[in-house]
Amino acid sequence: MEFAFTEEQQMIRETAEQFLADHCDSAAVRRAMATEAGFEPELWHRIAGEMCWTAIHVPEAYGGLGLGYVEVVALMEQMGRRLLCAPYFSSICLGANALLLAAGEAQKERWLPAIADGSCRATLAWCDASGRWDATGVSATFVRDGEDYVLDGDYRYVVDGHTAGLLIVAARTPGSAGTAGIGLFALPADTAGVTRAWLPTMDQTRKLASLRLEQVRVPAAALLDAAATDAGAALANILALATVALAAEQAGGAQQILDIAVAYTRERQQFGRTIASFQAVKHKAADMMLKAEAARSAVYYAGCVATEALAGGVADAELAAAASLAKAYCSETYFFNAGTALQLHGGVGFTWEYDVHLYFKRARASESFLGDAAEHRERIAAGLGL
Amino acid sequence: MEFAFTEEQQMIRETAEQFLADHCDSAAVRRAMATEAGFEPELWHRIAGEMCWTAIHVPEAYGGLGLGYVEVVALMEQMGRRLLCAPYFSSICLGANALLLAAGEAQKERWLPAIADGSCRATLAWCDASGRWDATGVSATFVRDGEDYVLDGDYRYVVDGHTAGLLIVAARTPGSAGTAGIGLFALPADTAGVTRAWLPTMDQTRKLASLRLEQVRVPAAALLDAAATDAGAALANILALATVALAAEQAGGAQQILDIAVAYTRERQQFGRTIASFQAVKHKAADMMLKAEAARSAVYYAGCVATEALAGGVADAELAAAASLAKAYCSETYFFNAGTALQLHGGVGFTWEYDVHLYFKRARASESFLGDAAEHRERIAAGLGL
Amino acid sequence: MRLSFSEDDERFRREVADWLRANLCGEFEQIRFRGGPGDEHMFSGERKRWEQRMAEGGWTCIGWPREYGGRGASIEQQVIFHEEYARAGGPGRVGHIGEGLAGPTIIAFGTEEQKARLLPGIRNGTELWCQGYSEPGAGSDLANVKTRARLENGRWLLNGQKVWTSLAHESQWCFVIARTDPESVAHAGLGFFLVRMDQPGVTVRPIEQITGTSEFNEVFFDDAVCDAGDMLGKPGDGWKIGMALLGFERGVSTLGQQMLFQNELDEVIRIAQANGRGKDPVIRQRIADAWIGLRIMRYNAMRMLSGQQDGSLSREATAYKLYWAVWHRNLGKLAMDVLGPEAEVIAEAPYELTRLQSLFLFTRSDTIYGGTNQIQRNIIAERALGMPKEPRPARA
Amino acid sequence: MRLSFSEDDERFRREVADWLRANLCGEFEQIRFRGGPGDEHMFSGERKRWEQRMAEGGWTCIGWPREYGGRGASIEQQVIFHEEYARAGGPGRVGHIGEGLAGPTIIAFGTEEQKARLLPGIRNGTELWCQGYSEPGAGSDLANVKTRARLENGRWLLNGQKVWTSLAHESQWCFVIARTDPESVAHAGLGFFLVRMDQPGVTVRPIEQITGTSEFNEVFFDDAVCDAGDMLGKPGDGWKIGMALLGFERGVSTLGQQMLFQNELDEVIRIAQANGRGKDPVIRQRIADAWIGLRIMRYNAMRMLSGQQDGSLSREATAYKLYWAVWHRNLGKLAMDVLGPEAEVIAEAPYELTRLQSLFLFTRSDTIYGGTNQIQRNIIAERALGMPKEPRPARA
Repeated sequence: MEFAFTEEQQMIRETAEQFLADHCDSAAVRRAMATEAGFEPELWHRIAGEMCWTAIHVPEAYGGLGLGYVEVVALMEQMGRRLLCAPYFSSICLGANALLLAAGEAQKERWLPAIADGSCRATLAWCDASGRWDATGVSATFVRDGEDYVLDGDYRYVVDGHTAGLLIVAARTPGSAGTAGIGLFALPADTAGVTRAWLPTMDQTRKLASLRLEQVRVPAAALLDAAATDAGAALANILALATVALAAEQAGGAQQILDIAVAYTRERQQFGRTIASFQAVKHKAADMMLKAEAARSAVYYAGCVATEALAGGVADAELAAAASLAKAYCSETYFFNAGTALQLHGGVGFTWEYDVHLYFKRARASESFLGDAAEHRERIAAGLGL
Repeated sequence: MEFAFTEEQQMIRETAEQFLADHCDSAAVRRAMATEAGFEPELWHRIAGEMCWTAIHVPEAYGGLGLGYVEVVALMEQMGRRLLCAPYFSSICLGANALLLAAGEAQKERWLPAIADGSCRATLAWCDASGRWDATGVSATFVRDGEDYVLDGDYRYVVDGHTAGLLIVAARTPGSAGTAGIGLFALPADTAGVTRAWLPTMDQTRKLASLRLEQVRVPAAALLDAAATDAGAALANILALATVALAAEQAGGAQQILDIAVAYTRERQQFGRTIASFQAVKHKAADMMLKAEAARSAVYYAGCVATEALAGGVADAELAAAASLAKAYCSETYFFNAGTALQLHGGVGFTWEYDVHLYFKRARASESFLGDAAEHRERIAAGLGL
Repeated sequence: MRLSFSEDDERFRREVADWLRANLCGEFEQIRFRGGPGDEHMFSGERKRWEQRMAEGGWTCIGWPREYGGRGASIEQQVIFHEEYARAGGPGRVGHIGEGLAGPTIIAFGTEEQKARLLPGIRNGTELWCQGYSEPGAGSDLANVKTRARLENGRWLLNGQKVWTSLAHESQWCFVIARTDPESVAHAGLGFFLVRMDQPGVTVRPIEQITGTSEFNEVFFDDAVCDAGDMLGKPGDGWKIGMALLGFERGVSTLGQQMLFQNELDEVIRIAQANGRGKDPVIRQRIADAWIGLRIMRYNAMRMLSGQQDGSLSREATAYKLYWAVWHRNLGKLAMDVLGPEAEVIAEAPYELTRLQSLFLFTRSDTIYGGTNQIQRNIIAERALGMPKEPRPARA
Repeated sequence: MRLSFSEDDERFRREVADWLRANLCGEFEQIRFRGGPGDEHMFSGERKRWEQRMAEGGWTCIGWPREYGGRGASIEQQVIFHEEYARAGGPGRVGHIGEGLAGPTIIAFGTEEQKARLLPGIRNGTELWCQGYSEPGAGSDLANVKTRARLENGRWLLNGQKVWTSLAHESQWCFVIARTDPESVAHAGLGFFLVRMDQPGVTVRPIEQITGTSEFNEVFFDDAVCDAGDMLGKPGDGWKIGMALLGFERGVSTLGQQMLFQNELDEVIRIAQANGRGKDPVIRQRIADAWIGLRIMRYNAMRMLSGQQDGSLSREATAYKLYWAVWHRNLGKLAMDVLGPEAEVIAEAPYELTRLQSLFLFTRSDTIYGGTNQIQRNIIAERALGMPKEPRPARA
């Protein structure tokens, strides 16, 4: 039992903390979030080329660093603290994971090196306007036509879907339902028949898009073949890994907004004293800290399970439970902390000028994305045999 | 619109407040609750004979005072404040109401005067060990046999079932289900084939019992004939009226335990000051007051609706919604307030000597009795067409 | 105790409803249900014309005494008016600060000359008012007034800054609490000034809010002029008058506000029915809870109003602000959760929010302005429960 | 970062489990799963014998250094021991105050003579300890010590009262914080005394609790004698030693405690499956929430222990008490709600509660003893977040 970061992990974490403090301040976030693409290419190049974050858990055989998911979790936590606007989550925590879990050897060799060096930005599209985050949300279809597959359907809430270069899409055989008959396809975003549109959102720091596939013809090699046309379980695992990363980001945000709120209350004077000396304020902050620390424990645990899962060492159910645990707890924690921080800021928390609202909106968006706390609790209840 | 007590109602309320303060102090409650019967006959005689509370909403034609249910609510609120141990709820809010809503003229004339003068104590038995509080909890059966009915079955959680003189029991025709095929019967508790046993409970201030009916033969006149064998709707209305009364009792308890807690915190010194001056304590008390006041609004409203319902003036659905609204809110409020009061008392709240635990246990018992908050919210959701 | 209204009152209700049906249409159709919180900056021209239409019909200031142009309406009638107004989708009133705050304060504390001069503009919907209460950095500490007023040549000159002033651009008048005695602190030495907005000494700067819109403003006073006759009361009366004014805020409009809440809740329920989330047991619990909370809010308010006939602030009234603010904030969150992932998608780029998104974000201010939840809890504990104030800190 | 234990540790785990399987049976079968919170007064004779059986097997005080009879077990091993102990249904330890509090404190602050004289009795399960910390009326204000100690003829005479002392009847020793300097206030002037319970100057009176049982006691000292050699440290060291002792409370036993929690949660889940409430969506949410909360508690504790190798109290550790106390209290409530109406029915008249009823009632004390939730939040805010203490009140 060694439930603390190793020295190397600690170094990665601290380097990330410093880099983001330097390059991802409020001004940078506000610049990026105001654009349709939602990120600044220069920063992306540094993240990928200089920091190698895009390579972190990609195996060395595919040009990656071959580290574990705990390291991804450590990075996502820091990114969450700074509201990093960059396609890291989409390309690495959705795209790379999809390839790692569902692609065949040739497909991995083809795509992963470019993802690991940041030159290719991938994402995953699966659910339609129903907003069901699991396989039941897949309504796009694929049919075999000679050497090709033909894809049709709509996707919504696709992270960075309008800017990614590589789309990994889930589709199902016509007439199939639930987790059966699912296939995952990797196709360049400029494939004929693909239209995509930015979906402007309340939280401006993560960009969503809608995709439409109309008679999109792809070669047979586009079907991720490790899971082939029975990719329902693989899709669940991919989403579980993404969920763990998202929870880590939430935990980071929950911590940062606590720090921001505490700093503000220590500075702010009212009724002749710093408001941080009021018990009502202190107790709110204490509750925030309790939750932030617990959120961190949850995501580190989930990161450990995810690392083992990527190495093939744990059952799907354990990964799913760890992801749901982390997401349920971190979703409520981040929203609670951001909402409380807004309250502790009083009137200024309600202005565009202060950063609180950026965290508040991100907390809300992240809460429902990939399933809210109630949904994940229900999954856990089912797993407990209830 | 005159949403305040009339002068007469105010007088009833104040008289009750004073009477209970005089005759229902902690020592009296502790004496009564330690007995199997759970009440002291002398006090019951005064309540019925002197105060005429048992007659309050019984029509004058049956020896009552002919007042409204708002008056019952006002009394129940005061009884809840003092944890009155007496079969008032069972005899009046279950028994009398059952007769008022389901009995024929002859049956009312036979039973109500004795209930109104307190010489007869009634109760209602309907649900079995499933603890389902509505008609679906009725599993006892009745069959017609010549001029008689024969009843069989088990009842649980029957308030004062081991001490009441008149049992009103719900049973169903064999094979029926849900709200169909329900009949209500009034039978003296000493009818052959009836066995009853005290069910000792964690909350000692309200006594429950189990009943067993084995081949209990009653004359046809025992069937409450206004609703006859289609008494499902009447049963729902009877239970709604009881629920309103229970909610009023909860609101009273929630108020009283707040008062007790505030008094304690004003007295208690810690860290060199009265703990009532700590913001953490004040804010808890403020939340308790907000809830207690809202609970009161809820039960006064429900009392008005119930008064109209007894006069035939509102739809069943409105009465049901008012009852569910009041019960859902008051259940959570009472438990919150009692739990918070216990916390504010610190160590002494955990002793048998202080009264807090009596409220705390009563709050818990009342919370689940007749359906907890979640159950009543679900009923409301269904009523909203969700 | 009775829930229903008298026959006379019901007649009055029909009169209000009929008038609204006949008038809130045509050019005013577009402003139905608009201009509420989060939407206050919209349609200000149309809403000003609407204010005058209301005045023509005799529907402004109905609770004022007849001698000042009101109807002397009973509390029941005022409640009914606000209910019907909200039910009909009457737009957010640009005149509400004049009608509900400035007017009653002038009636209570003004001279006959001030009443004669200032009340008709409010009554007729021709002069709008805004309020200069909060100051930057003061927050809930209302007595922390730094704006100063000095008397020069028979006129008051005001210097300082107010914040969170809505409708500042639209208003002809602002009432301002300012410090007349520069040596004074806290509640003492304040004056209550009625200041014309259209003058060089007054600058209005919109505050960009969390919604990207700017209902609220900062107002700067740089030697802003206030004629001696436009002070209410005497120097030193400011706190007393200001507190009385806040008292006018509570009251009859609450049931109208609740009708707006009901509209919002109904919309959430409709969405839940339409998108299937209404079958989710957890969402059902929350919707039912919201419904219960709003019904209770109604009876809270009715008790408050029934008990208020004698003018005192009852025990239950102290909790009212906290109650509705928390309820409304929860509704905003519920609206988002009922929408599910679609909650994120805005109406239009770059940042035009949907109505429910505005609700969600705007309701976060409900628990802050007009005294934060924390302040409200202090008030409840101290005033209603008689718990001691926090001990004054020892001087360091 | 890694969740699993080393192979050596797993070997140790098997050793513990094997020993428990071989010994926690026969006469001890009846005390399995007994003697926990709410049940501490039960089977005290059997549990004392069990303590000695443990000692014979070398399973008491395993975290103590070998020189004092311990095993010098690593943190991992201690965690494993507590986990296996709980998993096997090991009864509530009557020796835990000696092993976990008094012993480590004597090791840290005692003279060699004291160690040699006092530690073996703890190690061998022959001498039990209880604690004299809280005083009536002091509550969470631990420094508010009124018990006095005066030196007379080379012996300390203690006078005063302690409260919330569990196992006082069973114990041979009590450690007591008392005021040696009658002029002193708060933290100064206190001494730390080791007092024999079996003497005329000590009276134990059980406190009847909310459960009708009496795990806790009041202890009265009337010229209770404490030999000069039974003081730990010097007069004036009492606060320092007492605080250090409280520090020993946190730590390795937490994972064992969690295993007990897991047993309780499992029981709740079994009931929910059996009585059908497990199909209720709201109950499902709450059970899942409890499950999540307990899993996180485990990783909280593991982080805390992993970070504690250097002995410092980490940031996350300050929140641990609040976290588990609230979790456990919620579990008690959940247990009742899963039982539904049947939750009310007790085991036997007049007032013998079921195990889950005891849990429900007893967990209300979790958020009170050892520092209320309110005190815990102060500690978190001040120590972990660096927020200022409340200003001292000005003297009236």
